[in-house]
Amino acid sequence: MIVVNDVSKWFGDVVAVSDVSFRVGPGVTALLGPNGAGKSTMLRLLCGLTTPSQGTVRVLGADPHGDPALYRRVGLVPQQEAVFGSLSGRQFVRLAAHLQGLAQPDAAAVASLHVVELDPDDGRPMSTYSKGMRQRAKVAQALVHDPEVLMLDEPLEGLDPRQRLHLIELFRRLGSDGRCVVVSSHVLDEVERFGSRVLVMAQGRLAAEGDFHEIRALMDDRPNRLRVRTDHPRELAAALLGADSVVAVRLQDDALFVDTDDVGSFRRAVAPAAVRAGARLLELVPLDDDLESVFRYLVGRG
Amino acid sequence: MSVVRGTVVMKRWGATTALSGATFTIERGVTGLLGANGAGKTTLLGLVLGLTKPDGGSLEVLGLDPTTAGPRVRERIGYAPEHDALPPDVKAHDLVRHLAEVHGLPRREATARASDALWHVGLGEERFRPVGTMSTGQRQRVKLAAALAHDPALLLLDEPTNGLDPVQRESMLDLIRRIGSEFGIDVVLSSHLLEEIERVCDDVVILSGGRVVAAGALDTLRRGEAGLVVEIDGDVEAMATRLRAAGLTLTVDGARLVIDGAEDVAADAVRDAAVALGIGLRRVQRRMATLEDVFLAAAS
Amino acid sequence: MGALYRLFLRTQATRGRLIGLLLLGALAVVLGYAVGASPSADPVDDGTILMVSYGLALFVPVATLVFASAVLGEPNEDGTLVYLWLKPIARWRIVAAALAATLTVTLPVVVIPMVAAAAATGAGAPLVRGTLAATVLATIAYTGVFTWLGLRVKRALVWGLAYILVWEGFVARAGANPSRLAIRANARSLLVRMSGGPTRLISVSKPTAIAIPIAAAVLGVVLTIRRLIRQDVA
Amino acid sequence: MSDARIIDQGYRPYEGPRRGRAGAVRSLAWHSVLRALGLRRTPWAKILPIASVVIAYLPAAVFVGVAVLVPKRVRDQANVLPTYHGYYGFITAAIVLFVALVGPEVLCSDRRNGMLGLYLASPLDRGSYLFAKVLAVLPVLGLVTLGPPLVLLVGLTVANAGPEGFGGFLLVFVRIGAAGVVISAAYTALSLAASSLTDRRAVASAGIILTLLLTSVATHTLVERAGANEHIMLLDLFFVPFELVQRIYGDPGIRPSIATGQLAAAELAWTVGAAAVLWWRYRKLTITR
Repeated sequence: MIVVNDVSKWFGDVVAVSDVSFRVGPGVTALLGPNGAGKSTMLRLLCGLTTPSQGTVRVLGADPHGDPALYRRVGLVPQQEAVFGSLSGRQFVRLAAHLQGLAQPDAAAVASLHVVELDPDDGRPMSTYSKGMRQRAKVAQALVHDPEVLMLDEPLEGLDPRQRLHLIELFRRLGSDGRCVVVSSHVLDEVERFGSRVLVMAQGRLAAEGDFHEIRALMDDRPNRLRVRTDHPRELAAALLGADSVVAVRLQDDALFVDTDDVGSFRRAVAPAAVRAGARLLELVPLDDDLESVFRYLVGRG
Repeated sequence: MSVVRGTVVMKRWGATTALSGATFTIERGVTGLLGANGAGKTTLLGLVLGLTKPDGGSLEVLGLDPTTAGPRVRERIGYAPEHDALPPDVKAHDLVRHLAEVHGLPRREATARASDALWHVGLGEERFRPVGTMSTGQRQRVKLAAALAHDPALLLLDEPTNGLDPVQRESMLDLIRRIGSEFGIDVVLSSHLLEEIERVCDDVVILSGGRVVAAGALDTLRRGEAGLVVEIDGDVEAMATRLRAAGLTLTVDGARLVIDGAEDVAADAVRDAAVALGIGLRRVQRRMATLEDVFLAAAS
Repeated sequence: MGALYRLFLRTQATRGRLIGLLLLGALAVVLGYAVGASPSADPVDDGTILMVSYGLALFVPVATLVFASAVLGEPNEDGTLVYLWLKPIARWRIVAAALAATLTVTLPVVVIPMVAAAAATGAGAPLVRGTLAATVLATIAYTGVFTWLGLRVKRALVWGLAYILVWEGFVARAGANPSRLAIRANARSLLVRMSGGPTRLISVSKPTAIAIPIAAAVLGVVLTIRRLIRQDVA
Repeated sequence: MSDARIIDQGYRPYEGPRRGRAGAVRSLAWHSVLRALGLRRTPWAKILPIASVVIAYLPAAVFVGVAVLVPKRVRDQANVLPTYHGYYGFITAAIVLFVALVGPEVLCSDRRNGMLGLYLASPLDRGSYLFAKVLAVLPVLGLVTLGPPLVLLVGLTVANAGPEGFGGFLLVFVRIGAAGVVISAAYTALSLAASSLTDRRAVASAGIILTLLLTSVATHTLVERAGANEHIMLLDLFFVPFELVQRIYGDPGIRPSIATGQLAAAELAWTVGAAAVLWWRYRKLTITR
């Protein structure tokens, strides 16, 4: 649904995006990267809010910058907080519905406001809204015309835990029923709940693409680290070193930290080793196969 | 002696009731302040700072009553607000020194402590650059340094990781943990990111509808019934039937097995069953409720 | 495009702008009354000079600048333009709605005090008719130009004021040919021809005085549409 | 025993004395003075304040120079030296520019860049915050209202062209003081009140200049051209303070028909009214939303 070929973008002599290519299909894809990695620029390129200096961007087969008709099928939750302060939430969403050419703009607006749990009859202007309410109004205006492609730039900012859960569930559902949802967010444990497909950018380049578990598996230069608690730490440590998948074991405040370069065989080896050592396996916890670790290895310093 | 003590605190803004009888204490160390939007968190912070007066009940902060000894209380509090707006053309070091002076430090001491505070939050020579030229991450650190420079007894942080990317977020959370432990400054962290609160806070206060619905040490709050959560690399059903045969009661939740009863008995059974079936073990962990479960249960 | 028109009306007619410009308008009427009530002043000549100096040279361009530079300039700068731009509507429709709303707000705020001031001078119908025609024409021309300026540059108010005071101030007085380039000179010539005021103020023929402002307006609109199509949006 | 040691670079608590709210007011006032004068800020922010100061002091310096170089005999015939109250004509432009710059600089930017929230979370509260800001604006305005006449007075006295005897000197000195207070009070209140109405410095500055210009042009035209009652001039913020200054120096001023008492009343009304607007706006500002 989205095709990006060798796209570069520079502002003056600053390179925001350099030579990036990827495709995005239906479902939820997370666009990740440190601040200044070019994420926002990439999202704006996908929406046609700016043009690539080089390369091509196609959304649903059309050029997002030159073809306003495409916007009938695209929804965006922008990063900036500014909204039309003098309008109420309902007027703001109804305006969007109207400009999208919907038959019943007000009915669509009311429906969209219910989805984000905003009261359509609350006539107060948005200048009096809290950050969380303004954010939900922005989401409502992006959903009101039932778009096929949805771009979300930090959509959960300012929302409380319950609201975050509600919207995560909503975006996941939108992704699962065939829409293409691109989410940019810094809160990785929430991104994991959207799905596992990620695009990681760093210094304007694409650092990795795909299911982050598989990306982690590709990192064979980074042994998997697990924490093990047991009633006989030294014995279990010795037994584990016997297993050839184990590269290192460290004993620290009554827990074992085990590094393995073949996590699959280690999983099968740990129970037998425990039996041999007569040790009880109280806790076995992988420490670095979550998205946060994958991100840090790809982008962080060490 | 608790840092902050509130008894049946009431506060109304015109027609809406922001706090309807909140009773709580904030103990030493790092305390998480949680609540839905509009549950009264911001109002509570304002009351602790003595910016507004409660309509009922009483509040004691650092042993003083903020309604009468506002300035003396605020002198000992460092407050880092949620927005990261700062004067763009002022150098970070000048800004932090100025705020230290405004909190009562003499000029010479304020200059030295400003420099220390900026170094502690991890800003090197860029602390002499105008704040406007700094990244979101650096600006959040400047705000934290400004709240630390005058050696507060209590640090109020409102969503300190807002706008930070994962790597910056990680180092900010480490810094907050160090402030609560090494620096010996008590911290109240108001945030919506429960996973961060779990990583940094010793205890939490959960507000809902203007009242405290749950409070206490995180570990006690999260302690669910005894049991083990196990994820395996193979046939879940086979494992389940074998464990039931060994006399354990358990439920299967997708790829997870949730085993009730004593952890040590369950652990041994799981180990032996894995060896017997030649199945790999992905994860074995004590069953604990997440802060999210606690929050959703309390705030509903 | 009613929705867009109504939106722009709402974002334009802000309290601060209306109060400020109504004060400027009130001053015009006060000055007009002063000319009328003063025994020594010649209503037609002094009235015309007042309408041309304070009116066309200051009040009309500044009032139009305040509204026109903000209609698209403000959404472009504060980041709300994306909610209009990322919609399946032709760009010229956005500009059309913006111009219509700007004129709906600016014309009354400018024309009513100017005509009232002209009447207060006691110079009679010719000055009133001349003021009405020149003011409407100038407002339309300035609206076109300043709407484009608001989109094109940051801090359009400062650039707009510079244009009014420096460019038009200099060019408008630099003799017949160059003065054609200043909207003010054309509007002034039209007003003076209709009011019968001092002929030294006339620098262009009547058809030119009408054609140039309209051309300026059209050029402004075209540039605005082109700009809206090609520019980056926050 | 080696004398090597590692000094703990850890966090050092502060045990020393704290200066409380009074100290906070002093440091905020001093900080605001520096910002208003553009010190420790980008050169661009320094140009206007320094230009204003130059405009205000240059004439004084020139006159002192004339007094020193030109012999007394020639001076008296040409009557080139200004009267002390005449000198205020020279510094009007500088005063207006300062009034339009200082208020917005010390008030608007704090609200726009979030500093007000930080100040109110310090020992300061709204009252002491505004008090500190007034404390900052008065001396800055004094720089262009008190300074230039004092330079003139001292310069001329040194060039023995000053007032006769110590009594005369003291009289002029007191009058300069009184005049400075009269001008600074009204314009400080106006400047701060206007700056409390909007967060944007440029809009506040334009508002102040517009108000001064509008009231003076309107009242001036009505009185001159339309023969309206002279007391309308009491609405003119340009006229009232400077006319009062003339009266302080015993000069009947340009509108003798308006009694000095009425002038003083108008000055007081403007100052108190503006202060009321300022306090009303800051009292109802919501900071921690």
